[in-house]
Amino acid sequence: MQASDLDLDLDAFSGPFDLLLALVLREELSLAEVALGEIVVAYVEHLDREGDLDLEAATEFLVLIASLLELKSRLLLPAPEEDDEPLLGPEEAADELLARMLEYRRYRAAAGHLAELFGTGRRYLYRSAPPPPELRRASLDAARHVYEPASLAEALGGLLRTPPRPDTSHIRPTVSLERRLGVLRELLRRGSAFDFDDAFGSEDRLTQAVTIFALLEMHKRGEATWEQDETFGPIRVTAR
Amino acid sequence: MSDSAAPLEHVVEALLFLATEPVSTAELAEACEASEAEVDRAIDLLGEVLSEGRRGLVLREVGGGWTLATDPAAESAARRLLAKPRTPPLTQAQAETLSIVAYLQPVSRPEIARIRGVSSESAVSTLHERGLIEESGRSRFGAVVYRTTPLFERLFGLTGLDALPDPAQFDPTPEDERELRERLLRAGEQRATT
Amino acid sequence: MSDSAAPLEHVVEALLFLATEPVSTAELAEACEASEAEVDRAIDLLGEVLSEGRRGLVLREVGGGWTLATDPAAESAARRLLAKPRTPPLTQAQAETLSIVAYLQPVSRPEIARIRGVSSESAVSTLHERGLIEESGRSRFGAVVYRTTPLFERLFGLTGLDALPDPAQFDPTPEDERELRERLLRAGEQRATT
Repeated sequence: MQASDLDLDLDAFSGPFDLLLALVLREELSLAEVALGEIVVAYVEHLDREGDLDLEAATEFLVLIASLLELKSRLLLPAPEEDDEPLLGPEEAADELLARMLEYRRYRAAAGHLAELFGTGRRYLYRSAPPPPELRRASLDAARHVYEPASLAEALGGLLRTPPRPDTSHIRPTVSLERRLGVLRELLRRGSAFDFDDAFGSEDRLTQAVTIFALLEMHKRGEATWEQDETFGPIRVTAR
Repeated sequence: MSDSAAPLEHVVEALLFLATEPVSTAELAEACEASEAEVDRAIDLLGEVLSEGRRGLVLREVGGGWTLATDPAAESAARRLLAKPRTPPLTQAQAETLSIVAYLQPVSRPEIARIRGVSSESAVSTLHERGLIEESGRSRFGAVVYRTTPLFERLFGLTGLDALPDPAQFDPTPEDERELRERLLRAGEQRATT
Repeated sequence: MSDSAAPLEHVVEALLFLATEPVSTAELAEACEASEAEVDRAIDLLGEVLSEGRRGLVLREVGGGWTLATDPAAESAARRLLAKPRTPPLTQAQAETLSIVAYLQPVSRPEIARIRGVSSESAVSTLHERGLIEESGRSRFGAVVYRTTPLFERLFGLTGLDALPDPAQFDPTPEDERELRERLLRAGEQRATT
């Protein structure tokens, strides 16, 4: 499925994603009213249902949602102070956008032309049978000195080289949000509440951080809530 | 000409039948021990006999040389005989990626992605698998760069890369461009004031 | 007949052009969705056009089927076109494979693969096709072994195999006393495990 076909049922809008985009671009719908988080949730749920991930479609979705986010952040944030780092003025921004659109348009149109050529060209079929071997055998008389013998010695030298063992010290185990969500849900299934430090105090910082993210996500979805009576005090997580 | 008895256009037809790749006029002249002008004349004669609808074969100029192909009218029978499925048409993503490679070659994946605005990994690998593009070295930054293949020219019926139309012809007119720019500008200003 | 517009003899000609083996009347009839009698008539018509001396191609009946062949008059020109050694620049894979064969000959495919750390089928077949290497028997284990050809020596301007340059100047550890073959195999195995 294309990201544009994603069906949305939001507070401010209900219908396919591409219609939402069109309305936003035509400024018939204010982005300020649209909860972009809900779109992401709808898409993630759609992926869940679908089971397998279409990379092309997922990429398209990411690009679209990223541009919406960028647009919305500009809407919501105050205009930069005069002496802030120089952002592009509206004129330059329009020019830059225009240049990129024109470049893309050019190749999209050329693509249409190529697709047409291909449609015609693929109806011609070519012979692929090799000529009889007796006609093919290269004749010694026609052969000239074209290759440098040193290239052989060089290639051989390369094969005598053994690579140093790659340095893997920088590779760190990855922590996935999905897996942390799984761990949290499992904990809450077993008891209805737990203490964050008891459960995750011994994990490394990255794991702890991603677990907090997962908690935020669960809070948003209404799966869990937590309380902390004082700063740096114990965090009590409860299922809802 | 050494094969004294046979007219040059017959010899040329035989050579094009045997060769698996397009053959240039110069190569034909050398093989036939004839001048390029003589080969040109023979090609003209052959092209008349082997024009579309006249016989089962047609003479085509593609990929920098001459080659024989079957008349499109025989396509479906040929696919039945060879049990070959029809080659699928290009997807939009593939066609766009291919046009960028064709016009800008050598070009790297990141460049393609920048122009298309989306990652183009899967289009690049499909085009590569279908033999339409190939690696042609690395850019200054170490990214693999791509170019089109002779097969591309053959399948698209191009005599060479210079037979691609000037892409500027696809650009909008100056009026359209001005209007587009004004619309963008207005949108930007409205955004700035909200 | 499904390709309604085209006369059957044109379609038959196209099919015989594409097929790598002789095609029987029955197979032609099936592919053309025509009766065998119709195909017979088409073959008759085609045979008239493609009889010796009429064009560059001739229709032949061989091995229970029909096939197109070139007119014998074109043979010497074909030899000049096709027997020219093809010498595009060697790819890295081809240069490595060729250097292994040149310095270690005779050498088998599995040995080449072990030294290069990757299967080298396509490099071996290209070098073989271009006439730079040839089969020279079988190893103790039954694998085909390769050696370089006289064409190889000619294309590299070598007076003989003993004129191959000493690899010492490109050797990272020239002090290593072990035999070249053993060192290459050892290095290849190390590369494979990293």
